[in-house]
Amino acid sequence: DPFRLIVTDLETPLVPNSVMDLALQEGYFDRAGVEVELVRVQQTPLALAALQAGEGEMANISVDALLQVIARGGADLRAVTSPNKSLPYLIAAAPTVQGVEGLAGTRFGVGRLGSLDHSLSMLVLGAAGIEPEGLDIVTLGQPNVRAQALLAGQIDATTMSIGTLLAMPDPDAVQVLIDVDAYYAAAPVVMKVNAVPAAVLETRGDEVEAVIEALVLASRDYAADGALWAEAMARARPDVDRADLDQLATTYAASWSVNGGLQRQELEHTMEWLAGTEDFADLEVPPMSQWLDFAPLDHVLARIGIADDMDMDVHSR
Amino acid sequence: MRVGPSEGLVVVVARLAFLLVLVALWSLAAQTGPRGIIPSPTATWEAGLRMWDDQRLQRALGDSLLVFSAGFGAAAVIGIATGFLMGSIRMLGRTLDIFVYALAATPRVAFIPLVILLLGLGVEAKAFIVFLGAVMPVILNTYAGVRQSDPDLLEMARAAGASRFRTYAHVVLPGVVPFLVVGLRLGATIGLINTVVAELYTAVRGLGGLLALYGNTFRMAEYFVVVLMLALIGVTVTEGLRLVEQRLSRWRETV
Amino acid sequence: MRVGPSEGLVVVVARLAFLLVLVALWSLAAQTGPRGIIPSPTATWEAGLRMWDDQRLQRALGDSLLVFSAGFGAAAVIGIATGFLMGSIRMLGRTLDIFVYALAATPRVAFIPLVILLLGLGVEAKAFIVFLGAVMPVILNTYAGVRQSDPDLLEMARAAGASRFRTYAHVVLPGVVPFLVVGLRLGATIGLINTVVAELYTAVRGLGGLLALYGNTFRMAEYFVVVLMLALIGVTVTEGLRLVEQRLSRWRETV
Amino acid sequence: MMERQGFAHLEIRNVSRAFVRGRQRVQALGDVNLSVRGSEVVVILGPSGCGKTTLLRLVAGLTPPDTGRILIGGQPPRPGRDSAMVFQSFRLLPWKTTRQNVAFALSHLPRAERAARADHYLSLVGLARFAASWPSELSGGMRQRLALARALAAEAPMLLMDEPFASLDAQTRELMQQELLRLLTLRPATVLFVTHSVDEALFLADRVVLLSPRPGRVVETVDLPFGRSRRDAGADPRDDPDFPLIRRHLWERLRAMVLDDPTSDFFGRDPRGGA
Amino acid sequence: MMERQGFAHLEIRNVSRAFVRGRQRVQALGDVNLSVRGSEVVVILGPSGCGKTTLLRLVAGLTPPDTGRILIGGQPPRPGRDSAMVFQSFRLLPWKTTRQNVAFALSHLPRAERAARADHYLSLVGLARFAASWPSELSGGMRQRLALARALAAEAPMLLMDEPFASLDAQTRELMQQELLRLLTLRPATVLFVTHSVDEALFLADRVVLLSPRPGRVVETVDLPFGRSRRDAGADPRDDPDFPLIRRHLWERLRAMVLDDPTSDFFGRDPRGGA
Ligand SMILES: Nc1ncnc2c1ncn2[C@@H]1O[C@H](COP(=O)(O)OP(=O)(O)OP(=O)(O)O)[C@@H](O)[C@H]1O
Ligand SMILES: Nc1ncnc2c1ncn2[C@@H]1O[C@H](COP(=O)(O)OP(=O)(O)OP(=O)(O)O)[C@@H](O)[C@H]1O
Ligand SMILES: [Mg+2]
Ligand SMILES: [Mg+2]
Repeated sequence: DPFRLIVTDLETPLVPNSVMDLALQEGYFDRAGVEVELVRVQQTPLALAALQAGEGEMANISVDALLQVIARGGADLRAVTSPNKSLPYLIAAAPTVQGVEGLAGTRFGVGRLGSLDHSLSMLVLGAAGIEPEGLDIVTLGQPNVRAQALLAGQIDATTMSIGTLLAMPDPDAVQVLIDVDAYYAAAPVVMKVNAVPAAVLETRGDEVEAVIEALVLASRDYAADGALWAEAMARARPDVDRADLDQLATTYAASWSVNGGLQRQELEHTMEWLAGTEDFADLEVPPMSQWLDFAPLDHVLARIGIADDMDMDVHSR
Repeated sequence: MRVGPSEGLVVVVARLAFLLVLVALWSLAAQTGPRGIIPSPTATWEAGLRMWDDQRLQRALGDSLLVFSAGFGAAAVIGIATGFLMGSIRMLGRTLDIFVYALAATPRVAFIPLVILLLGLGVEAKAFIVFLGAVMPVILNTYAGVRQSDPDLLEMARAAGASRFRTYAHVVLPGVVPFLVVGLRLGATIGLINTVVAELYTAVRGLGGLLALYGNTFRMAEYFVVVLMLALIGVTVTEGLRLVEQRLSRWRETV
Repeated sequence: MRVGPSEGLVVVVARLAFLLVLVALWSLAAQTGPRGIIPSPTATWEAGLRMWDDQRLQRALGDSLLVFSAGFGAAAVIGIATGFLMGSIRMLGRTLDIFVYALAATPRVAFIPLVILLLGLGVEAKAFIVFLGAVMPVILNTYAGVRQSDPDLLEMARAAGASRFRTYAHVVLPGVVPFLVVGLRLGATIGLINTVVAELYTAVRGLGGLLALYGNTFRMAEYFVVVLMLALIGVTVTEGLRLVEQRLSRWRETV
Repeated sequence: MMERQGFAHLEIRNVSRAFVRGRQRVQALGDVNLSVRGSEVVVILGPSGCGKTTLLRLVAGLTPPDTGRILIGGQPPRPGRDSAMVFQSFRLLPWKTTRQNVAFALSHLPRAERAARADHYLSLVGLARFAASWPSELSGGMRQRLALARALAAEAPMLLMDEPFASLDAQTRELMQQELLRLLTLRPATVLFVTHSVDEALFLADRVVLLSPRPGRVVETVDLPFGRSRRDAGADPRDDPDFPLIRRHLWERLRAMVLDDPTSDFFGRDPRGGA
Repeated sequence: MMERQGFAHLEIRNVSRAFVRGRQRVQALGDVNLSVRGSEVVVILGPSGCGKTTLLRLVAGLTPPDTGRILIGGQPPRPGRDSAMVFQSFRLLPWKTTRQNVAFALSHLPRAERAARADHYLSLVGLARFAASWPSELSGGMRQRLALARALAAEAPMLLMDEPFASLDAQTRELMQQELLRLLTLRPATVLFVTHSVDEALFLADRVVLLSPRPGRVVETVDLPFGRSRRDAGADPRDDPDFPLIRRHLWERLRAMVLDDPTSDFFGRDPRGGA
């Protein structure tokens, strides 16, 4: 049986998470000796349901959802790697908004109260000196609906990923108030990990390691040569301007998970921060041992060695 | 065929028995299914009490019922009128029906950008989305009902000098009632589903908002409470329509 | 009332005229609306050609049609059978109908975790979601139709020694046809919408997948192509059913 | 024969009507001519399927003729204003009670008067006790009397009656015939009356019209010397010496139409025995 | 009177039947007793609404009696097997052609035979040319003949006929009466025949049963000395010396029921003139 990897992107995304699609397209999985099939679903909850139903062996899901399920005793899952720790978010606003300060008291779109994007936005805005209490929070569900509402003038600002911004038909119709770097600096948390059911770790551990190996090797290649990524992306996404891809490649130069993306300190910080959010108000954040397993990544790194330019700290645990 | 006086009672008992079977099956599924997907009936009941106590359920219910009743009410009025027009002006019906079917087959989410643009994110937008879904079965069932009115009775009405309005009200409408009621019932159920969709895709609120919240945070007991709430509203509305239909169908021989 | 021989032609012309009006309105909306929400008709046409040329549309269409026809086919067969049973065994109908309405009012998304658990992410799961949506109007319209069969004709059939099956096939069914066809048409439109839902909420594929993809990346021209595709399937199926109905209704006086 | 001012005078000129469905074409009426004076009672006799109902529908203005013209007081017929019709198949509204069915034809009256007028005509036809019943609770004859009450209650200038007494027992039928004649003396109206009974025709008519089958044509009109308006109230036409002669004549003509007309349904049958 | 082995003997014992809807209760039949020998023709006469249709439905087994028993050959009636019925309101299937409507009652025959049998009976009632028409294309009388053909085609051991000739013109009616008698000599059957015509009753019956209205009760049975099975084929019962006496007797009884019975719809009416 092929090893089914569940992803929540509908096509190769314009972020480092693309490494999963590209590893398949460019033959990294084959070379690592594992037959991988990508299963595409819309959102993390569906990916989780699919994992639990045995419809996939590994899924790229958001950390807060993973911790929620485990905290509620809903599943026995372990994070084993993170090809793209943190999505490149930014805060975009209507052209009428006068700078970051101008955000005070405006209508701000979020997914739902207590969602990850809501918590992050408040963190980032707080760091920029905007009182979250003063904002008119509008809950809007899907990211694309938030963007459409922004375009239609129904909200004044929202958090969106750089992929969404680039996809917008008229990116100039909105202004970027807080860019990707500033956003990450204000909210340095791990958002996405690849998780596997504990049972799969036991029965198909070799394949899990082979998948991790392929992802790490691909990440290292793209970290070494951004043009390589841009070329592979041009094949996967002929609809995107090559110039945009080249520019993204430089943006992401330091964002690759060349050592598997699991850094204890970052993860602990993420857990700490999550514990303070609304969603975990009445819930214990589970200890790391219950949701994370470093062993497969360690085996891989032992085999292929550690890269030492970025994504370092982990192995020093 | 005559009907025993206790038939109503028998129906109630049979329904309760079936309900018990369903709850038992649910209980079994909760026990045997994987963790975290199906909550047990008792867990759901407790979650319901919790949500009732902290007023959450009531507030969400209020929001959703407002959206639903505005959208469904409009759908009933406009749907019946449109169905009657299409059914009685033959050319109009033949010309429009294909477009109504095309519209009915188009996923509501496809209109959401447009709706946001035109109506914003508030109650109007949501009610409109509910309306769009609920109006289809009302129009189409009314239309079909009007088209199959008894031509002999229509001719009799003409011969009796009945006005157009009188003919509709006294000859066509009573014959359409069974169609119409099914259309309204289907419209109500679709309207409820669209209430949830609307609440998810425009400003998130109400029962749809709770569904998103509990679904994304894996609180399945609370999630089930919301689902059951929706089913309950559906049952209430459709049973209400049944009473209306029963009143309008006293003339029928009980078969 | 007699009908001119060219009536069919008039209808076609009227429909085309109405279509033109719609396209003109669409064109206007595209010009006046903000960019990126409504694509122009020409942009949509070009996007359609592009998608056709690189086979994307055909593949998605193939996937979706498979899911749709499996789910809708099952809904037609099982819905008609269930509606007949409920309509003819009075106690069964009275007991079950409330649950059918409850089920119909429950958003399909609520069942998706369960469906994934039981049927996975593949075609079976998708077809089942389509089935769940499409079966409701079929059941409920059939049920209503059977319940309002002419009791005089039923008695005649008994007096003529017709078997139960013969009575259903020759007395009840023809009277139910108008109800049934509306049920099937509504079922087809709901089934199409649920095809999209299913393709979004299980493994993403087909037209639903394209819809999500283009929606998320604001490729509105492509998005509209998919929406129109869905409308077109809806029209094809419902017009096909109209032909069936017409054939079965030759006995009616043209009103 | 009193021609009264203001009563509906009916002219049927060269009227024909065919029914076409698919490839089949039935010529129901072919070139019918008939002129009925105001407040005259004309009874139409003719074999089954010869176009009597079709003729009444044309006169009521419910369906247009293929050729020819129909004029009531010089104008084309206006459905529901010039005439009231008793349909052969009753055509009751199943969702209305007996009383409501009669009141349905009385929309021109103030609401308060409708029930009173309905009740009056219901008791006339013997349905007073069933005013609140649904049609499905009535026997065949009761339904027919209800249809009769509905048409009479409209008090229209012209009555079109399509075998209005066919489902009544002989005694009730006679009662109804007498009621009809009584009503006509109180409130004269032009009547076109279809029946299958020669005796009924002779009792009710001023004039009898014989219709031949497919295409329906007027083959003969017989002015009755003992016609309704020529005899004293209560006088029995059977006492007239011409009665048996005319009766036999009509009978023979009809018999010939049924058995000897090649377009009839029973052409060439040779029944043993006869009338 | 020939009691033949194997023909349906009918026993109606103390049968009563009421209809209840809401608070209204109509006692249609009260304590009816009647015994009909196999292959006897019994004609039921009675005023409109007296329960004749209800009685036929009970005998057909279509509805159960409130009290009492109905036995055909010693067994309770089995709908569709012991009898065939001509309904007063025809009850044709509008979505079936004339031929298909007749064939509908012939499900016990092999498929190939059905059309042939249907066509035979259609031509008997004069509808051969309309075999492919829909009921909505037929005239009232043609519909009634279709209903008649359907019942005859079943060739059942018992025929229940509810005013089967009411919509037919006098000549066609006579033809049909003769056809019925001819069929009964070829293939005897027990017949319960409802009519409103005393003459028809005297022509067809072995025995006439008089029913009184609400509650319907058998008030008299008259054995006809010139009954169908006692006279020679083709003989006219009107030639019998008893004919006018019996006719007048029946007429008077019926008249009394319509006018003098307090439960009748026309109690106390005083019509001028009479039969
Ligand atoms: N709607 C119709 N469609 C087709 N044919 C029709 C229609 N109405 C009447 N006909 C045909 O026209 C002819 C005359 O019909 P009509 O009902 O006028 O007869 P009628 O004289 O009233 O007969 P009856 O005494 O049996 O009621 C019949 O042959 C009938 O088949
Ligand atoms: N389904 C019913 N519901 C209520 N009352 C009924 C029903 N059927 C018949 N009746 C009543 O029973 C009585 C007898 O009806 P039935 O039809 O047997 O009369 P009938 O002798 O056939 O009369 P007709 O000669 O007018 O056809 C009537 O008073 C009628 O109102
Ligand atoms: Mg007629
Ligand atoms: Mg009767």
